[in-house]
Amino acid sequence: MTLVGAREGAMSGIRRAVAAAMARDLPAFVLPGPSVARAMGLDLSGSHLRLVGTPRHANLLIVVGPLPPGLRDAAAVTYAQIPRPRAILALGAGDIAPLPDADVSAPLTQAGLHSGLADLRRVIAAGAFRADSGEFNAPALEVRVEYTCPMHPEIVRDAPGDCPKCGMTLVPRETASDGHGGHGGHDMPPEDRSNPADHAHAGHAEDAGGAGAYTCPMHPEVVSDAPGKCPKCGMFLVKAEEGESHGHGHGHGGHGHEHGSEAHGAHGHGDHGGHGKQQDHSGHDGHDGHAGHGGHSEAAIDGIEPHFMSMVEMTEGQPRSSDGLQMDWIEVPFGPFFPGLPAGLRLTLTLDGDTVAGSEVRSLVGRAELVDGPQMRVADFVERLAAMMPLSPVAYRTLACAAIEEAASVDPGHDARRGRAAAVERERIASHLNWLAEFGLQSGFLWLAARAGALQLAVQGADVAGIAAQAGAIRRLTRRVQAAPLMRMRLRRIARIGKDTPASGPVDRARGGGSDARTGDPTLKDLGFETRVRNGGDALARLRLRCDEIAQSLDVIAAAGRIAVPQVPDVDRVSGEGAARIETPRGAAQLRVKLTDGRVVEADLDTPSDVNIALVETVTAQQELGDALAAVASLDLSPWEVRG
Amino acid sequence: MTVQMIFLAFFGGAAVWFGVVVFRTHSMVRSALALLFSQTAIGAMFLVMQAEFLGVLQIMMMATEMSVMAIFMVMFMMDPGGMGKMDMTHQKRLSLWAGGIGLLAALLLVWLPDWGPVALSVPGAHEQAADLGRELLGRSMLIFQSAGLTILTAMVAATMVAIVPNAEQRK
Amino acid sequence: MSELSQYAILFGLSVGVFGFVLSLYGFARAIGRARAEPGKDVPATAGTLSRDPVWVRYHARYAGYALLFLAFDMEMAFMYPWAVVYREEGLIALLDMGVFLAILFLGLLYGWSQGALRRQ
Amino acid sequence: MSILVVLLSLAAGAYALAVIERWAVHGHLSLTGPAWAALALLGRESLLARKSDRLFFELGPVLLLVAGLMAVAVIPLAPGLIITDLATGALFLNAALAYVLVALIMAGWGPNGAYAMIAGWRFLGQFIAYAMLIVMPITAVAMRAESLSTVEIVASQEQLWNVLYQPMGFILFVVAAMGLAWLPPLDLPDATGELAGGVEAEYTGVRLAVLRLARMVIILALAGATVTFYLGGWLGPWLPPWAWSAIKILVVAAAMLSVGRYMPRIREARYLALSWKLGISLALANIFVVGVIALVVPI
Repeated sequence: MTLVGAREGAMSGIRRAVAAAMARDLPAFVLPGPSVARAMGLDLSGSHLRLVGTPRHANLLIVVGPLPPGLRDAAAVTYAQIPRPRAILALGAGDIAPLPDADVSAPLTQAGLHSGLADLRRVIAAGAFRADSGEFNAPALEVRVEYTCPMHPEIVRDAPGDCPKCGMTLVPRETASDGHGGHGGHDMPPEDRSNPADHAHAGHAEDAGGAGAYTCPMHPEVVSDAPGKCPKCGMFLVKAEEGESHGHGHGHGGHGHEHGSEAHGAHGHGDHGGHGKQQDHSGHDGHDGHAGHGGHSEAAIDGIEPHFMSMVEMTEGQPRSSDGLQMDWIEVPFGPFFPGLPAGLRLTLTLDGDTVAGSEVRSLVGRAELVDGPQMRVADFVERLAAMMPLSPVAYRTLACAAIEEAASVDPGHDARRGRAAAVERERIASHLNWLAEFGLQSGFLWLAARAGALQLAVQGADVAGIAAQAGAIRRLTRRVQAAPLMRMRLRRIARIGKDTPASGPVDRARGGGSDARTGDPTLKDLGFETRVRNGGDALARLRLRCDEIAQSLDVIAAAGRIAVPQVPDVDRVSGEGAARIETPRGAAQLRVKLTDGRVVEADLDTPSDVNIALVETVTAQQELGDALAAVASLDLSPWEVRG
Repeated sequence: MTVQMIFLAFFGGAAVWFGVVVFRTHSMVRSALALLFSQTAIGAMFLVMQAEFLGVLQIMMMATEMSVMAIFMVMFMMDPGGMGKMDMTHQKRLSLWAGGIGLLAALLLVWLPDWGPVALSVPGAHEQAADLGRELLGRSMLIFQSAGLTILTAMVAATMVAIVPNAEQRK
Repeated sequence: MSELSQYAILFGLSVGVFGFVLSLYGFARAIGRARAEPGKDVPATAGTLSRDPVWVRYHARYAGYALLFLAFDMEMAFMYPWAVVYREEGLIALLDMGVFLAILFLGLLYGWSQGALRRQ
Repeated sequence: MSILVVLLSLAAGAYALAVIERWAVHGHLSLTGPAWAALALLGRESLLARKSDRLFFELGPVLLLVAGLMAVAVIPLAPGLIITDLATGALFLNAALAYVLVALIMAGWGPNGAYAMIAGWRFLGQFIAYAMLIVMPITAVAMRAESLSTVEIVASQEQLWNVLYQPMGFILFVVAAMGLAWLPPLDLPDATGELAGGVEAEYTGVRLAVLRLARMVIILALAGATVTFYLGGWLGPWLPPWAWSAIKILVVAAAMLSVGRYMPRIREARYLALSWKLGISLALANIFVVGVIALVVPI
């Protein structure tokens, strides 16, 4: 019995003691994330696991539920970054390729978790070391090495050497091998991704004089036929030849004001001023003893185009920050498994220092076509929709049932309606508590993370009596959260959203908007429901609104007196169209279905996260990193709801 | 005394060596921190020479100030990570002259003035700090206060040069 | 205990820490060496491989504070010896340092008014 | 001899803190947990990011440990029970802890990873926020004691602890100390939800073990400094002096470790602004008030 990800070495002596220690101390990283695990009813806090926020500090990967196809590469990357010995515990996951086989598999239940962990501890204690551990590799990890000049990013070679422009040593850079999405944000069409041979030409293609490609000074992989802005950093694209010819002109004319006596350097450039073959460059650089120095001053140095060595000119055209300084921007991926952000959401931030200069957000678990195949049985359709939305299955189940009933003109009856409304409200409580727990994790408010997580698990499957038993604790929690020290300071004025921006659900209601699919619903009106609204439009208002809604939902459930998750309606070979709209925890979702002969042939879904995900760019722009992440979290996006 | 001399030489050598590293490395952060440790070594030299207050102050202040310098270097220097292996030195002729003259001046300062007899007994560390305090409040009060004014001038100048005023920022 | 021997102890402790850490590393090495595998040595970024180097010119937004900090740090050189003789010198010390700190505080207020105390 | 005793109590204290931290962060109280965790950490691979500045990466944790130990060296646990009773002890404590900043910058810059680098520079910002609030309250303490020696400072509190004599300084110092030890809610450089581990993100195995140990030592040093400067050090009735020191230090450390559990992390911009606009004004006021009291009241 050994681990697949065992460490190399025979199991003996001290290693045995170390393995025993590892079996007792299990820092775990959860895929897709702790919030998804909780939504699936799994309590990870009570099993003497230590949940950690980075794979580096983990040695156990817990895969909860089936691994969506979009997350497989990311899972492989995560696993590859865990130091050995590393173990995988798969809970109801099925096939997890490209990850290696799970060391222990167990069903997705609390009992499964406990027995799985017990098994795993035994496996680790017995087999954390192995004489011949295999190597882990996956397509997402493959790389291609290319060499580029730190000053002239447009120079890209597939072999080491010196830069033809300034003679600096080219530095190696790794890129994801072609045809794979493993590299953060580089999802440009394949034809735009020049191969190394193309790159070798890039700087010199202008010899032809005409259709010079435009490229970004910072992101040489961005190549465009037309002028414009770089999609990554927003800088103006420069004509590939422009930098070079400009540099030569400068070198010819204004050069040597400091080292005039050594004019041969400038002269050498002048010789091939207008065109420039690669050989000329390298030949020239060969006799330049000073190649590569300077660079920190504006002083021109022989043999190097002063243009490129000047800080002022180097940064010309680069975007400026609010204080007018120009710095380098880096692109940093946050997610899909970032602690505190919704699991499955890949946020790529372009950072100017610690300030967000640009953002790109993408869901890796976006929903596929609702109707799988030409037609679907009604029961399958309902189950599929519910399974597609692991963060709010009951709401979408209710939505599917309501739309089908509408299409089939079936009336579920008064009691069923009340029960359903209460079921959706129960899920709202659980979902908002889950959000609070995530927010607690993100902001380091660990008491909140633990308490809200525990209450969510207690509520989400509970009946009316069970919820009534927890109501006091939940209300206390919501009061305490809002009164916590530093809370106002943390969230006030973060992620402000104006009245005109489209937004859905709590995000809209927290800025004084009134959109709520529950307004006017007679069943809910009976139960004493009133739309809750908060003003402010910032993250704090959203927190308060969610707390208000939790309290309101508790009242509604108490008034309803029963909770009934809808059963698949019994439709008998009817045809028709129907639409339904309900307020899911994240906002209004609308579903239109078309039935033919009692089978679903067409379905169309609008979800709140489709609307709210567009807000990410607005709320993160020019924010400090921590504020930007809090802002994204405050939107409570469900990547599963986003159209894939 | 000999042990003291050995340690003095050791820390002196370390200070010089770190000073050399400042220019031999490619990375701006390494360069800044090398300067930091060079200054720390000088602080240690003060300690070896039993100037405790001065030594500890040097060790403390240089750690913080050089770290602040590191961030400014990272902000304003190209390729701060030194990935391109750029040379730190430039304007070599001028620098050599300046360095040579500086060295000469330092040596003259060491050899020429009459430093008086060697102090064989050093006041205790507490006495040193207290004496310094008395000096500040007595004979050197004017120097002390003008130091305050100098710092004020530096603050005002730095703010004026480096900070975009509130009003302009809002535009 | 003479002062020099105290410094020697501190120096010895520092060297001792290096020895302690090296022995820990030796113990860890005895258990095994890290194995090179694809993707493992890339800095972790939450499930996405980000291979680009990040050593770029970093925009520190606290630059204004940093400038004022340098001035305040300088001032501490005077505060400590002053504090030690404060009670001995009495009122004159209070007034003297009062003036000094007032001057500094003026600088702080100036920086504040000009916007040095904000994110740049 | 006393050096050995102090080092052993330091080891015991660090272990106790590790137990408390696990309880505060992960919610389970286990007396043996940290021991197993430490052994397991030693057995895990210690990875090195490629394209890293290896020197910085290796040196960061060690320098952190050196800084922590140097700070501990001037904390008196009982009369005579101190590693080195420097005449400039309070200043030396400051100097040693300044290298925490250097170590974190090294650890952040070293691995060439985005999260770690941002975290390292963030800590420099945090340092700029807390630095003056460590230094200025200590000055006020030294004014009363007429000495920078930590032993003298404790002795000066014989009649009245500084926490009552200068409560404002106490509050400022404790908050600043938490910033120095990057404890929540001031844990900007290793914020899990913002930087996924930050400066610690690239450390694994034995290097992480050293880093964590160093952090524990620093927290102990700061708790010790708080006790020495404000809570009367070893002074107290009935119990022997070392017991008072141990109890006070552990209680202060436990409080510093667990208070962050109950509030969200502060925003960097607010932290800087509060420290400079409110904190420094209060610290200067504290010095002035202590100055007046020290001239009027002879204790």
